[in-house]
Amino acid sequence: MGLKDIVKKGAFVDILRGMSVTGTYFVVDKVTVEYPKEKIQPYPRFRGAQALLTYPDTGEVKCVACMLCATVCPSRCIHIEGGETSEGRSYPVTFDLDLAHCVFCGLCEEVCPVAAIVMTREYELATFDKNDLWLTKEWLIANQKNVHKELLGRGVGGDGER
Amino acid sequence: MSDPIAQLIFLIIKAILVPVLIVMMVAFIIFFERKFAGFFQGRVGPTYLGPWGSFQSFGDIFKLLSKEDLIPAKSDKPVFRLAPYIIFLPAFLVMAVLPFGPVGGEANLFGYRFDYVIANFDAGLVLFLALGAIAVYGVVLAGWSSNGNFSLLGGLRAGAQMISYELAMGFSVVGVMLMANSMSLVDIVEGQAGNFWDWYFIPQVVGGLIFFVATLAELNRTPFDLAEAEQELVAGYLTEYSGMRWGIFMFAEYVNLVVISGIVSTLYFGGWRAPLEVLDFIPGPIWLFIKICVFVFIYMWVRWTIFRYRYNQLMSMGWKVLLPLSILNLVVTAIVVSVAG
Amino acid sequence: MRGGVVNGAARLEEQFGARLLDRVEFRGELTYRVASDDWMEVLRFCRDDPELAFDQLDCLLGDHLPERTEAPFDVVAHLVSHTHGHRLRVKTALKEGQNLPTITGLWPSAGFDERETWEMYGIVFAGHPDLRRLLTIEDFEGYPLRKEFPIQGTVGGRIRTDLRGKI
Amino acid sequence: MSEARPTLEELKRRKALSRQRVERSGEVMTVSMGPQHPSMHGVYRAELDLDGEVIVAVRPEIGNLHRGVEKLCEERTYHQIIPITDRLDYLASFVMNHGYCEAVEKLMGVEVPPRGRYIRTLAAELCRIANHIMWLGIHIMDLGTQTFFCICFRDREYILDLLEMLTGARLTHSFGRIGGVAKDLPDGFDRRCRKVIDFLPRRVAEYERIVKHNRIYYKRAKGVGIFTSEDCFAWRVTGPPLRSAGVARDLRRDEPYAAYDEMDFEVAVEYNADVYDRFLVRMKEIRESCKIVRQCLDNLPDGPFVASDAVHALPLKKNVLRDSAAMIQDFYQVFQGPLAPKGEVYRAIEAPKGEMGVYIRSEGGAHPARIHFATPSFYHGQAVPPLVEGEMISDMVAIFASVDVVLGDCDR
Repeated sequence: MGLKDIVKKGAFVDILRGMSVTGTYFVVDKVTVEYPKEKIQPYPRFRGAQALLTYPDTGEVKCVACMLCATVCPSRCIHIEGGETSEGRSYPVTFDLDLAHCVFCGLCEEVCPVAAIVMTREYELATFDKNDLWLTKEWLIANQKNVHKELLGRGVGGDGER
Repeated sequence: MSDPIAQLIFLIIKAILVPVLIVMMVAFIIFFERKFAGFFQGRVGPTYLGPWGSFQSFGDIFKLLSKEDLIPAKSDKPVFRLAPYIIFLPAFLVMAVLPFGPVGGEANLFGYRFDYVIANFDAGLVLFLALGAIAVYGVVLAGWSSNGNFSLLGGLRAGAQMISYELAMGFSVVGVMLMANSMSLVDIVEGQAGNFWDWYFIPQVVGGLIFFVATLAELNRTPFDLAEAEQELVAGYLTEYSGMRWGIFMFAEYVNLVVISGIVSTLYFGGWRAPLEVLDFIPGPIWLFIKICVFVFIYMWVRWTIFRYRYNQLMSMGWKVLLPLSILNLVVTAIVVSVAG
Repeated sequence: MRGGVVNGAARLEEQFGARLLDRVEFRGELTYRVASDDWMEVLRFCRDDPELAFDQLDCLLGDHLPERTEAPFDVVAHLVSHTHGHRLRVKTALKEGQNLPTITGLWPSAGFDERETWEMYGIVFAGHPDLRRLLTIEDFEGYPLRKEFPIQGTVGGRIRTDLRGKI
Repeated sequence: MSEARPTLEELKRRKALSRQRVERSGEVMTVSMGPQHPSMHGVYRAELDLDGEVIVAVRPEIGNLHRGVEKLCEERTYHQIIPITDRLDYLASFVMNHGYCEAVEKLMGVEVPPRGRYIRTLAAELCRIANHIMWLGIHIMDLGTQTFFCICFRDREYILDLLEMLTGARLTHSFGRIGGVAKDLPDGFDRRCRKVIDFLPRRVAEYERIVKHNRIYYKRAKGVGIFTSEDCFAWRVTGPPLRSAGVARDLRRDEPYAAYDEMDFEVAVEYNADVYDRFLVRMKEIRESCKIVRQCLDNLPDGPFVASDAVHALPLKKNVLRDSAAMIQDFYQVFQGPLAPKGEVYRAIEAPKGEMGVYIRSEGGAHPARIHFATPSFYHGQAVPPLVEGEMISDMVAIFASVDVVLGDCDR
């Protein structure tokens, strides 16, 4: 322990150096985002609650009830009952998504051949009642308003590059 | 009105005014501690209650009042209830000897002499040390009576820590007594009259540093907050306390903080004296208030930066480093004072 | 020094010869199958022989092959050597209820592995210092990783698919 | 001031020295540092027999976070297992995807295109940096002050932003795919990533300014929790604790995978095998990871980022919407799943906490017949008794943090 160390130790140099760091944080501007007042915009690839896209003109759902998303879902939370319209086009009569089991992995969006189901930027999903987590087809269609902005510009619900 | 009755009235006024003032200060210091803790860590701290969150401490108090006050079945109930008050009272009593303005001067209020100290006790410093020792009982009894593993460990640790650091504190304070050759705080402040280079901090640098470190241990603040080390002992001696009873412990800790910063500024930084002669027109209590705030800020700054010592390191530092140093400082001061006359 | 096929394999074969029942090379990995009573001896040799020097047991796990009726259970050990940087897999087949000597003597890291294998498959490791349930609750009955154990589990907690949407 | 490298006997002597520092009163008190303990990372329970302040015996108890991952995986196709592997070591979930995908690709013999390997290396190193910064915040908070917790979490925020931009999620990335990665680098990622990577070494310098020469950290960490290389081999303690014991064992260099063989980085090695050196090793690793990420960005090859092998990999969404061959592959992959040959494979990678090995045995179907994750925290949790016995209770907190056990990893 040379003399230099004794002097440094005596003068609390290392402790003062640590305090200088917290001192600078004291004056530097703060990083807190006060959540309910200020919100952060998620990135375009953020995987929030799902949404069912509809054709803008006819308002029909793009989904053709091919059951791909229901089979690929690792936690089996998509339940679809298919049906046929008058002119023979198949569509989902009911499309239920059990958000209580969903792990937000995005596989359903990735495998959908017609880009009907898309992960939106909706992350405020807290509810008091577990039944609200049982998303019905209407809720999913209404959730289109939260679809990522960057996505809308590319016509058919995103071309997979997203 | 003859002199003794006036003094009695003044005494009653002071005895009510000073504690109320200290309690108000403590309420805001609790808020400032949370706010400054946030600033030190680069975040904002409480902001919802009141402007910039300033009513946060009142929110805390109401929350604690509404919380259920559990008393563990197997605990030693009378002692369990008594412990918080044993810590709470000594902190308040020390205020009696703390001078916050000129004492024994000419008649300056309604024609009677108004002393700016509640009790001009000529052994004030010894009273401070004695009351510090009583606080140890509160902590040890709290830990012992909660009858739990963690609280027992916390209580014993706190007891051993406070006792070993009181020694170092006692010796370092004697240096100041020698400089002012009196044990009364009023005379110590008199001895430091003049500008800031007359203060005792300059000659007593080693003694002052030791005293500051020892008060950190006395207050159970961060480098030595082993008693309620939440990382290891869940909450040390405070584990079983809840509701307002826990609140009294916290309140006592902060009253202690204010009072000890008052003592530090009185002993080493010239109490209510202004740093420069020319600034004397600002009244005494204001200076003392400013110095207390500066020291409270330094205590908080230390708390949010430095880690915690391990138990045996703490003890070895107390006995093997601080004690010999303070005795050495005492001997040197004694020689200098006796030679310089 | 890639983790490839062990160059000391010849050393192992020359030492044990016929007692190595099976040698498989797949995707650059070497697997030996030994009888359950040679298990301790082979592993001790792998660890102590300077040329093999397998000083770390990467993992030890159990397996259940119901279609192999005569010895439905497997215990697999993966060894790795820090000095030579090569890897080896040693397997052994066990009948129902047959136990295996513990190798916590050779590598203490096998303690948790053996407890987990016992808990999941029911393979008892003789001489294990503390053979209790590790990952499941103390009073869990049955061996969950066996193929016939239902995925929903036997003790309550059945996923009530009938109640979905109507809670 | 790196004094001569201590030999094994020297380390053992120091370890024995630190054991009888305090006299024993002999009468033991049992304390449970239980699942709800503030400094037991997650739900790890250790029953301690205390003799005063000194720990006499430790009985660890894990399994509170056991989700039966291996049983779940046997029910799912190789694509559906990827979101499950996220939840193993949730502080570096892409590294878990990456380890699993490497094992599956070795089993199926799938070749990952260069761009895919580079993006995997980049994302894995970002996860490593985030994990080490998080470790530092928790480790210093255990020693006493919360300030560090906030500072480290704020710096980790920059990395989580990058990962959210790249993979779509902050913690559970699900970004690995068989044959490569899920998506290409988004535009603007390159510039942001470089800014963060240039900014981080300055942050590490600041951490070291506070911690490295701090006398209290010296006392709390030097010579505490010594675990020699022999003990590490016996108890399968790998990663930073092993490298702090003088063994330069790093699977990224010894058994290179992804694009690590094209990266030049040194393996951080220290020789005193104590808590202090584990801190030094991890800080060096953050700097090395920043270097690797920068190299990945500099010479990122272009081309496909995922294998276009129809039998094993999911098709690109872009093609599925346009040509029917990809759509058929899409239906085939989802309903049938990728077919693996009959055989068994074991692949070990260098996770931030240690070596994670994935064993897969397949009977030729789309489901693994048996899958086993040999995760580092499982063995580090088991090695706590030899590490901590004889030390003091406040050291247990420091040592337990230095070995970096996370319960998702440990209980599977």
